[in-house]
Amino acid sequence: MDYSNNALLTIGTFLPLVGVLIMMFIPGSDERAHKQIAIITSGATLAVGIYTLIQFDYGNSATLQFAVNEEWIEVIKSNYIIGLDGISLPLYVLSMAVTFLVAVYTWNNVPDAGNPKAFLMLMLVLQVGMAGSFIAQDLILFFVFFELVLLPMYFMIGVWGGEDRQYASLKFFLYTMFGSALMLVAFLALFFQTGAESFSFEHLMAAGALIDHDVQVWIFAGMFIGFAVKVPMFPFHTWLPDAHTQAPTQGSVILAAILLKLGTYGFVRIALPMLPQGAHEWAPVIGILAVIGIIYGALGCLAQTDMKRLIAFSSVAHMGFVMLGISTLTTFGINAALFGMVAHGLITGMLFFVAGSIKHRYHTLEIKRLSGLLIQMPKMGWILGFAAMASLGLPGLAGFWGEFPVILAAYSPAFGVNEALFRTLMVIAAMGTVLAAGYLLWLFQRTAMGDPNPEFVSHDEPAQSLSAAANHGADADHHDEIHDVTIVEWIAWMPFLVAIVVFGVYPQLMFKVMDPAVIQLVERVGNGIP
Amino acid sequence: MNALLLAADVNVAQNIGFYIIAAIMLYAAFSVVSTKNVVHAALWLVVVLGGVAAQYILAAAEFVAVSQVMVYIGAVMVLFLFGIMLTRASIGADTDVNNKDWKLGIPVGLVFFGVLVYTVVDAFEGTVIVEPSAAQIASSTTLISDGYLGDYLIPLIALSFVLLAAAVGAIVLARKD
Amino acid sequence: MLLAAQETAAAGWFLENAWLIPLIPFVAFFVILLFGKKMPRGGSEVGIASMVAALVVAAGAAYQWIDRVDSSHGEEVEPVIRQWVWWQSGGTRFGIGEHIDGLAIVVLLLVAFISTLVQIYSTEYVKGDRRYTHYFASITLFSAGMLIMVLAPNMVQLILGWEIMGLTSFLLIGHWWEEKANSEAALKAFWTVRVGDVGLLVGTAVLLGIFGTLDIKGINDSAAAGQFGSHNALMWAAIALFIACIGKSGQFPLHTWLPDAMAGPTPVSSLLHSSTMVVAGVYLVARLYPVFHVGLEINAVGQTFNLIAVIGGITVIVAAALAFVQNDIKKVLAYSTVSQLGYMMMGLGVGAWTASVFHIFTHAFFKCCLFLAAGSISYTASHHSFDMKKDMGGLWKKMPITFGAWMVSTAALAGIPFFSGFFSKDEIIDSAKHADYTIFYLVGIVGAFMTIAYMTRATYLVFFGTPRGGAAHFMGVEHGLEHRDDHAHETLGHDDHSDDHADQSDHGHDDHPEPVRGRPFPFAKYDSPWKITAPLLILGTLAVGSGYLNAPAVGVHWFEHQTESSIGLPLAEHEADGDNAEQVSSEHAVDESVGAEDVGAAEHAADSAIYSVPEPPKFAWGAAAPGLLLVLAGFLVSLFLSLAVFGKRKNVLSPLVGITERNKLFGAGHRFLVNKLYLDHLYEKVIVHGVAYPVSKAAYWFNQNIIDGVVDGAGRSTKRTGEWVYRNIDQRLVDGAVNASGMVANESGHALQPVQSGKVNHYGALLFGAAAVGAIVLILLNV
Amino acid sequence: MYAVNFLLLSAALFSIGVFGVIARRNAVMVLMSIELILNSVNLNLVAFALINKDIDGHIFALFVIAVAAAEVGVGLGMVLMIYRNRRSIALDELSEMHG
Repeated sequence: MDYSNNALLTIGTFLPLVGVLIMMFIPGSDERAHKQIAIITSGATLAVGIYTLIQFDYGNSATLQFAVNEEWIEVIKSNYIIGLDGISLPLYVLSMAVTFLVAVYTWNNVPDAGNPKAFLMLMLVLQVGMAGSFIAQDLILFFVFFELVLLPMYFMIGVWGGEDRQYASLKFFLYTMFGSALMLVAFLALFFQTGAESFSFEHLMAAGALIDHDVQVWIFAGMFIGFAVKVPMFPFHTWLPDAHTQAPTQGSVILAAILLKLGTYGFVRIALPMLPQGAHEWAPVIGILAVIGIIYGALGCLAQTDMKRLIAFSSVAHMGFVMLGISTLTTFGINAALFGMVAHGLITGMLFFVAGSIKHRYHTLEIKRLSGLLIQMPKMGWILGFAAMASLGLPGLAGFWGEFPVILAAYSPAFGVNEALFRTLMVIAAMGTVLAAGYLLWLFQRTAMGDPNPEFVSHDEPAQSLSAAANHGADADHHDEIHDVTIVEWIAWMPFLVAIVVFGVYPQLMFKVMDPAVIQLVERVGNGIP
Repeated sequence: MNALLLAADVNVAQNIGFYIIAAIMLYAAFSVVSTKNVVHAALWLVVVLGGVAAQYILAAAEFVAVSQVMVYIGAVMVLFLFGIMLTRASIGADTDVNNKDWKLGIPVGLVFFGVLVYTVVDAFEGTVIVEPSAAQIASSTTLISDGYLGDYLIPLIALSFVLLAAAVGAIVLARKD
Repeated sequence: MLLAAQETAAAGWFLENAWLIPLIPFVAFFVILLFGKKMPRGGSEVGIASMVAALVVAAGAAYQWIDRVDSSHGEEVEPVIRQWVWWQSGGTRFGIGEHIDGLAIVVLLLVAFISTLVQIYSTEYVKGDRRYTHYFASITLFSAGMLIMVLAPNMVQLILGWEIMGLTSFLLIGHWWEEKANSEAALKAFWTVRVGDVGLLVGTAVLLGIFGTLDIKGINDSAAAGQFGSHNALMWAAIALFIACIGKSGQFPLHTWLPDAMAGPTPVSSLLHSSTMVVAGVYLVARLYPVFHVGLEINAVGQTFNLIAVIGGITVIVAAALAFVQNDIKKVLAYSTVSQLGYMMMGLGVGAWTASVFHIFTHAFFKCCLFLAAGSISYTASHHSFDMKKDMGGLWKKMPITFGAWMVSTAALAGIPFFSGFFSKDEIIDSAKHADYTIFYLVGIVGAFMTIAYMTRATYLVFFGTPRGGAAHFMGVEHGLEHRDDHAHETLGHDDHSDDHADQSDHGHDDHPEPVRGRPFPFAKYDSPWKITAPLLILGTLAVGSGYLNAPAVGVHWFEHQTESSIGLPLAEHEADGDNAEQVSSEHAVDESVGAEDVGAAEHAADSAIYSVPEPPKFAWGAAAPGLLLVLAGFLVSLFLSLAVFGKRKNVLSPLVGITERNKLFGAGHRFLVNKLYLDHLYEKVIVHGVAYPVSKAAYWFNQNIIDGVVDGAGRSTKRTGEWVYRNIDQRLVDGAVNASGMVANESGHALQPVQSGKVNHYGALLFGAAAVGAIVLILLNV
Repeated sequence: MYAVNFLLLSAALFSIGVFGVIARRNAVMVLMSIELILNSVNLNLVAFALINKDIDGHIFALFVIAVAAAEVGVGLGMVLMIYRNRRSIALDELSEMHG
């Protein structure tokens, strides 16, 4: 492989630490300065990311670019190998964009616990971990970044979360730690089984396929649990609703947009190509669990009374589609899974933003108590409707491209995986889209349509009035918090909205980048299966 | 003395020496954990430590043996005695020197011993130690110093920091403010 | 980047650039959404302009297509296909672009034209609406979606357009979402259609699996040539896709959403839920006809029924029966739409491709016209009410344009000769008989009987008899008898009374301030404003005229000639036995209107091809006679029924006057008039209360409680299942397991608390004990 | 000479030390027991050095001696402080770590 030892990725990944260092020396009382620094740092990181986008050689997206290979921990034969290809590029840049936009959103939406200094510092550290995970090409390096993500998120939930934050954060932490432990064991087993020569992906992909079939299956099992907890797949998903519900808005957005993708990315990048036979054996299991997740998540959504929890459950369903795509082992499925990861990040991130802003205004997310958002906050209401539509997989918006090709792929899974099973799964998954429409539109109907709840209508205006209740400036009670989308929110959300439309209308933008890399990956898996 | 002991034909003597010393050590060790008098316990400990030093010599590790004598018997024991003095332990026998449920230690110790014996016998049964030559023994000190200033230099420095920290810490703890 | 080198040379600018047709309204949608509110006319001008532009391009394309067909001299006419890369996977690229042929041209023109008219109509109808701009944005987006679907060169683009239509249907049905009933109707429509869409997704996946491509042309060609792996797979693909059509086109048993969808504004009903969107399912079947034809073995020897025909036939009868008991004028029309869609499906199911597509075409005009007329009535005469029994009656005198358009369209719908519906519907019925689908022939003529029956009833209730409720008010004002100062006055007078709208609030969606109304045409000064009546005039004209594009009765086969290349299968004489074949072949010899070369070519193609559809039967009055007689019978029965049932109630004289007039007009015998009370008694007590009433009531009950109940129940039980699963499985079992482990840890923590004594010795004991145990375990493991 | 000799002796010393740690009440005596354990370890290290003909065992033994010295220093310092504060060095009276 050609290691150009280009510093671009290293800069892009570690730049947020510069901001963290600067913030460390500024007293916490100067909140404005902290917000500014966080925005500037994450903005600069994003700029580097965009520069990376420009410099990326799209004709050659199957090979690693900007690759670096430096000695790191020689004792355990782990090197600092990083690189970017078509699979990781979208996620890498997405993580930067999301962090930047979340930082912008924080400008006047600091969670209740206060202390933006610590909050933003954690967020920047989180960004390092996320970006690093997507560029790492060495198992140990990957693991370090993967785990680096855990702590900031733990604190974000545990300190700035809702009433039940302690429980939620601990559950999140322990659950993921449990997964990581098994994952690490699997990594080490892989390392030793391949002759303990190197942790680099390249080596392991070449050597991993030669491991004995049964051993592959066992190692895959370890990785499966590790990644599946992160995804999260049914039945390892129970940490997610709690974590999402309790997390501050920013935490939820990052969690949904990027963190969950680490698990699926791990499957695509590590588990599949390194253990082709293991993947082959496990594919039906993954497929079944994924489809159970789709239906189950949807049913869970239907039962929710809390908006944020509903969105969290919908993540289970959507990630089910992603995993179903991966389990087909086809280019269609994996492409769609990768697309679905980005799309789900954008859409669910957007939904969490909206939920956060609603909570900020109404101090509740009880679906029963919310009503008539379209009257009180027409723009917010329509954004919710838009995101709901995108989430249920309407063609022309990004979500569709994460679901539809999966269904196409499931009709004919690759490498002799049980066809009858996957066709059944395909039909059930397609039914999942109906349920998705069900819970999302039902949510929209109950919260956005109808007349506003009298509880939240100003006294000077009769509750049954249908004229737009936008003018609340006059009265000084708590209802004047109910205003439509603010400037800061627009700035933070607009890129999400635009991206959802742009990727939905012209998906080739992303498919073109991913496809060659995915083809190579599937070939590699195919070669490893006798 | 070394040369005498290391001669092949005095292996028996060496064995006899080992067993005698070992017996003394074990008796002393039991006394350490069973006597009711703190000062006596400390003194029995000196016997054990001395025995260990002797065993070192039998095992062809004189440098370690010398260090053992200097550090343990010379320094540590003095510390212990000072400690006993400063905490005003009675010089005579104490009534309740053991815990209420000290008997717990017996099964634990026995189980431990059993496990260790099994493991050791399982692993090393029949292994005969080839006695090192005189030259090897002579050069062992050199090798130790090479090791310290070569491969183990960084741990050595780290250890010196530990010692320094311990010294400072002990002073801080023991100061009367 | 062009997907592949496609043959587009010399097809003409409009055909090559037909992709502009959907793009223009699509762009207009964003313009309206972003800037509409700031425009002087709230964005409606952009919508109308975009539709006119699309119409111009579509018309150009149609012109060039006709040219293309005419210059082909009987050879196979290739569709014009252009695709640009849209997405790719596994190296395979999928396109977005255009696939334009006769079928696409027909529907394109239809959609662009009707959308234009409806948008013009809407500028008056929803004037002053709080979400005027949203309304026009949505309806423009709808047109874009439909056009995208119609032009689709591959399944993915088709799905794109299909779902955009679903979205806009949701938005427009729920346009007045402040009322729960409206938003629920919108949700119901979306969900029901979405249930069908499962079939669309699955069917598409199966098609990709079978053919390895999603291009419609590729699929059709391979299916027609028999190049598919197993027939079974193709059958499943066809069934799955047809489920989508059932949902979208309101076929039995998923039709229940369509009547509920009438909660939307009337122009929306007329555009989406009668003339264009709901035919998308029929269009899909027509578009992929080889798949359905081969997959479901339509026209196979000895086949007496198939899925499409059965579903279509049931829909025809059930919906027509339901239309009979509606009091809401829009619901009558909605069930009528469902019934007519059933005709189209049934036609496709018996191999009458041309007739069905032609029925899409004619039905769009007259049904849209009927809805717009209903809107006109509610807008002007009945205080925004759609209740025929409470707020209408006797309106024919005051609303000549609306009345005329309604009557013409009703005649077309009923299939009265020389109106457009006759040519299309009769051909469907005729084809069913011709292709030996006797059951469906009977269904067809019984459906025709019912159609005219319910339409006569509705017409009577709306335009004749005594004015009631809102209509009485409206009529009364004309005579100068009462209430000069209220809303009805304002409806007529042109002076401003915009300050008093208090009386409107009881009608739900029109709580917003009523705008100043536009002016009506001078020759019908009490009728609706011209923006409403002008579309009615145009559509009414087309309800008569459009039929003559393909009127076998008068020897016109022009439409068939233009579209036959879109079938995807060659035409062939159906190998019927007995009299039928003889009759047909003799007609063949007589009728020279189809060129001898065409017949030869078709027969030649039929010899070489594996699959083929039967050529449309030759028209004969004799064959049409039973149907026509039933239509007449239906009219008479229903007329007297209506007179008897509805006319009697108001007073003794008016029904008598009314009956004599009608009977003179249509030259019916006086005997019925004399025996009016007998008939009244007979029909009302025996037929209505004894048979028709219970049956249709039962059907309606079945519909509302069983089918709809199943739909609602499915929703409710799904939700309950969700709750149950969440409560019991998620929270108890899965989460419970997690929490249990926590609890075990906690409990054992309590149990072990004494161990945690804080005494160093205990810790030591534990430490070493545990180490020892651990060592033992290790030893045991290694032994 | 058998390797087992040294190892068994060291095992015995270790177990005695363990017993002492558990049984003793006086903090100083617990420290002494710990010294016993450490010495048994050292004896093991030296024996292994002899068996394997490798000088590293000696080096580690010396490390352990050094660390043990430090440990005793700090440990006794702590005992002194505890004594000053509580006038007792009986371990079972110290239960601030009570869970």
